[in-house]
Amino acid sequence: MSVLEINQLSAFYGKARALNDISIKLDKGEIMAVIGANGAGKSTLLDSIVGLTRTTGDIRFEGQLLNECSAADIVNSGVGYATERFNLFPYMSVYDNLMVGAYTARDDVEQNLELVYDLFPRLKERETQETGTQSGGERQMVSLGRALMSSPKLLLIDEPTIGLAPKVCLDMAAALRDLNQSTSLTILITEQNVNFAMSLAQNLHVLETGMIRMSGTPEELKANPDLNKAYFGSS
Amino acid sequence: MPNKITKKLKRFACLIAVTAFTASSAYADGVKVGFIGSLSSDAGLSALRGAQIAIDELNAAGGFNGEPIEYVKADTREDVTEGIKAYEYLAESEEVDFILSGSIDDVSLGWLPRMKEFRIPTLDTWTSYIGIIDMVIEDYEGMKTYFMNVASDEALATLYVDFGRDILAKKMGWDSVVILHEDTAFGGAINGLVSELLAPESGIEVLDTIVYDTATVDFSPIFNRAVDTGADFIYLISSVNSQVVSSQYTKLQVPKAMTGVNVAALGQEYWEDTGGEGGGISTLSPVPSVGFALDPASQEFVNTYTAKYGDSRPRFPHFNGFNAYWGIKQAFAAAKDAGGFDPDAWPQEMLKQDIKLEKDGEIWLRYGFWQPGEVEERTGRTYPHNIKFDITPPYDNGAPSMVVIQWYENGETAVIYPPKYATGEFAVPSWVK
Amino acid sequence: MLQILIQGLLLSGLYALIAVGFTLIFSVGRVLNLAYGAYLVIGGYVYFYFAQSLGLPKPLVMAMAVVCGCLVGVLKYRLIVKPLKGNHVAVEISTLILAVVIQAGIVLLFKDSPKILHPIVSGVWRVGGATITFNILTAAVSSWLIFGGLYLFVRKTHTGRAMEAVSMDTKGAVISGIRPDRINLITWGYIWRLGCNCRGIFCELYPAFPGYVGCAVNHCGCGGYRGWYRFDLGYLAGGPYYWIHGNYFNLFDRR
Amino acid sequence: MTNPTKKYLLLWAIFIAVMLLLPEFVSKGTLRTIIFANFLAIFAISWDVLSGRTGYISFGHPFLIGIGAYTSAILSYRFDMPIELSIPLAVLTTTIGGTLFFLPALRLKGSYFALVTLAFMELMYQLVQVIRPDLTGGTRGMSGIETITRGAVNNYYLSFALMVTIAISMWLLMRTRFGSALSAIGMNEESVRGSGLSTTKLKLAAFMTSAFIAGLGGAFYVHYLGSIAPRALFDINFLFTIIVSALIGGAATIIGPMFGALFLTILLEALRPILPGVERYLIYGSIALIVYMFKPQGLVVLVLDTLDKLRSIISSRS
Repeated sequence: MSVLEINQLSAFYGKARALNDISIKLDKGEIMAVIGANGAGKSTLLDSIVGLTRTTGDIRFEGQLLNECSAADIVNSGVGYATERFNLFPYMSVYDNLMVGAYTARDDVEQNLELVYDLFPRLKERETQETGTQSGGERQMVSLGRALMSSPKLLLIDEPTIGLAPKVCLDMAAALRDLNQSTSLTILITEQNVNFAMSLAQNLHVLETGMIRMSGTPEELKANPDLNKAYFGSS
Repeated sequence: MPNKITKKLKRFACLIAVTAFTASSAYADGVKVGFIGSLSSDAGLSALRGAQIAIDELNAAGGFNGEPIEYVKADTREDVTEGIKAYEYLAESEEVDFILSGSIDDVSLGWLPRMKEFRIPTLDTWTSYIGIIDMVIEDYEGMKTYFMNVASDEALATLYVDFGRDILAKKMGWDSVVILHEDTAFGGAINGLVSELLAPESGIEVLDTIVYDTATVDFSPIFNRAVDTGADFIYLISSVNSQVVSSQYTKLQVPKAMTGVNVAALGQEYWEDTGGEGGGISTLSPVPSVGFALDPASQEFVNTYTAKYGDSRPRFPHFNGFNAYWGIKQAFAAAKDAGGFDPDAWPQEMLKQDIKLEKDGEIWLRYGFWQPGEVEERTGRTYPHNIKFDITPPYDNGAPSMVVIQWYENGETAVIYPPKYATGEFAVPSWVK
Repeated sequence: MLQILIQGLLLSGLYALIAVGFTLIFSVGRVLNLAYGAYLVIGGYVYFYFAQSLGLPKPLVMAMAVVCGCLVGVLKYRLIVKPLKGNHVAVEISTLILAVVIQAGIVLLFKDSPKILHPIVSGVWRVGGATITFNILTAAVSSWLIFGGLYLFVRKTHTGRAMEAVSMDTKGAVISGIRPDRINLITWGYIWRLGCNCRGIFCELYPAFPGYVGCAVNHCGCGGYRGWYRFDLGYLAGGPYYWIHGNYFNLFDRR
Repeated sequence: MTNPTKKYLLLWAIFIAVMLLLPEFVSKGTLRTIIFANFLAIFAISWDVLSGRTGYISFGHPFLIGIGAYTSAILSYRFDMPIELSIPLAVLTTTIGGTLFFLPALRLKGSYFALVTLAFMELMYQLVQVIRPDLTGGTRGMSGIETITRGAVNNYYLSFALMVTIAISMWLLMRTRFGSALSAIGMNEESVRGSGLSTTKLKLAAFMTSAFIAGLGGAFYVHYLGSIAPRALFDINFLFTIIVSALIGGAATIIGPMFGALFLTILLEALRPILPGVERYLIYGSIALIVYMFKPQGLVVLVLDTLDKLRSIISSRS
């Protein structure tokens, strides 16, 4: 059974249509990436999955229809979300941020905390620092950590590499791969950084102006001349 | 010739029409009395009800010129603008003939320009601001429909000086005071009068004057400052939220006696409002006040009042309830002599009204008015259209302007000065050594 | 001077507690609650009516004030704040109207003269030139206790943290599985409780007086300025401010 | 001139004609009520120019009205300055003085702005009593200030002329690009800034316009009342009527505040004979609350919606 199945999803801001007829399927343990330029609708897609936009079409999580559920219910049922702008609580410490993440999974706090600190040892060192004063990379870690604190079965990550130094990008990719392998967590990421996405994901979709243009494995896409033109310059 | 006759005829017809018109507007649909004042304050309600009782009695005796007297009320909510609206409502919507006011100072000042415009006979029972009497002196023609049925605030200072000399200085042996007064026009005016007169007339020196904001809720720093001056007693002047300052005096057990002017303590409800924590103070009070022995006529009024209103506050009329009751009686007596509430004729007759209430063969209270030009000897000034008060012993020429009343710690009250009206003794609270 | 220092020190916690109530609503719901003054006033009248007029035991009345405060707060949230959700101006204006309605209601029931509330603990203590009532001491101690409890609640419980989270970043809170609605509801209920609580402790100082409906808003608002977002000692800055405000005009010679 | 503008001008003309004929048909008492409604409408329009349009809620309008009223009152009462001079001076003082005070506040956003302006009102209340009570009259205020004219009818025409002049000027002003820019700030300040306009300058201009009207209204108001006291102006109830008039009628319109002011004033007066006491304010406040909760966009929108519905019902039938 697929973890996430999206059928003919469209999303709207007022009367404007931000997503058009998207269909995606994620299997358990899979890492999938949605790549696209700014404004292609990547964030809207993830927001729609957790019920933050007005949509038509079906979104099923573990077979259950999510469309009518509130964001809190969706998170509670096992969808973790690390947003593009992190949406951290700037005047709270790293620890408190993580603890807010544990709001729906109060029984697993210790276990999840250990997982997060293992994954990002830096967070343990900076446990008491307020996140408002941290660097972009650290905040990304807190954001991921907070999403993990809710014991998710599906993790949505919006542009994990945005604003990160290349070295940190590599660490991040390693951490995510590690996470995926050790816990067989299903992950859906969005990216502009095609290389990063291809190094991580088993399947990719290319999003343009709210529609899926191409889909396939990294190898298939690399072979596609259109994509090469759009994302790797000439060649 | 025929032309001249028609002219004369026309003139005659006009005259008849005009007379008929005035007559119809003044008498045909009876006389209307308007009440202006706060319908949620004890003092406002006292005046409202006092007037109501007087009107009921007048109506029972046949009304005015055979027509029943109508009574309409307009709430000011102690808000200046609402007061103006209320006055306009009474004057132009209800077209009342006479207005009885239970408003406070700034509200009365707010509608006074309207009174001058409409020229409606108006009797104030609560506002005691001497500035309004000054306006009567300066602009008699414009202000002559105004009467003030309570002693103006200048009169009380004088009585206080006498009290200071006789009781505080002579009996208690005190010779220094610290004045605590709220930052209002009232506070400032009384303070000016009292502090000017105390030292020369009673031999009591004013060591310090502390002015506090009316919104003050924590009086401990102020009381401490007062105690630090080393004065023999505290003289308080408070008209706004006076319950607060006197209850804190009790709670803090301030080790100095406190007397002065405390407006809240003038009514019986003071005890309930302070939850019994307001004893041990004395205050100057207009008459009749709590603890004031009543003459038979006023007692009868009180009996009617308590029978009718005894189960809602104020259960016992404040001083202005009496002022309103007698004031209505006087206003109608004057109207009878003047043939109605004509703005020119009525004031002439109102000035002649003089009700002398006697107790045990002595003049006890008096409802009359100072005439224009009549000089009060002690203060050396005139008080036209103000109630005729008497501030010189033996108080046989008018009502006492004020008395001093004492709230004992057990909640009992008595008049303690002047001696003619005294029913009890001046006392300091138990925690003052 | 000694008096001013001691008094200021003792009362800071209390004033801060009042500021916290106002500020919590502002930071969690992003709404200026202009009826906050009314909460304080209602608490006072509940105390006056039940404890002083009817003579019920004071602890019972305090508990009643808390319970009925919670109820009214929740009602208000359900009937006014929630239907206008998303329109902050509308909520602010309706709290303003509500303040006026409550004020009229109080005057209708109790007339307009101030009611003096009895201290919970009576007696005074003189230190040097200063006078301290036992009641202020009690009030100071209990306000610090409540303040401490509130601090622990916000910092150490999931609900408390959620309140803070909603105030800092609503989307962040939502994607952590928090329902801002519910947190808002809890906060409004809590604030009423806090308001009435403060009022109970506060009875030493403030008489119950309808006029305070308006002015308390001013005080609370300015007092809580410092602590909009975080629950920390910043709130305490509201204390001295508040106290100075209450005494500002007396600190100078007004002659 | 476009057709809709012609239609609106016609509506204005009809409105003015009706109002001018009103004294023939209603009692003096009613006229007195409408005079207050006219002044309230002026204050509500003044509030709306700033707050209704830009979304910056001002709780400090009594402060501005107070400056206008007190300046003119003091100049004419204490210094015997003729009204013709004291009113323009008062308007000038309000515009300049108010701007100086509010300038720092305009940098604040949303509720912070509201809070600071509320503090201004409180400040003014205290200052009037403490500073130079020999001029301001302290807590008791001043009484016997020169009035412009006497009698209900004269004052009705005066207040109406003033109100309608202000209303039409504002109506014209709001139809310019300035007006639409202000409304745009109310919807999304960021995007206005993004489009290259200086929002600070726009807000400042809106504020000065607002202060100008408040000062003008305040000065005429005090010469209508003939008296002034701090409690009459710097009071939460006065603030309440101004804001609620604008909002209950319909913010960001001209007819809205006028209609709201008339509605509130007449409602309160209509309740007087039935409920003379404080119950009146309870009912009045509750009605305002319910109406506002039911239709936060205002009564004018409600009326228009109803008309639209009726029209569609009629057209569907025919």
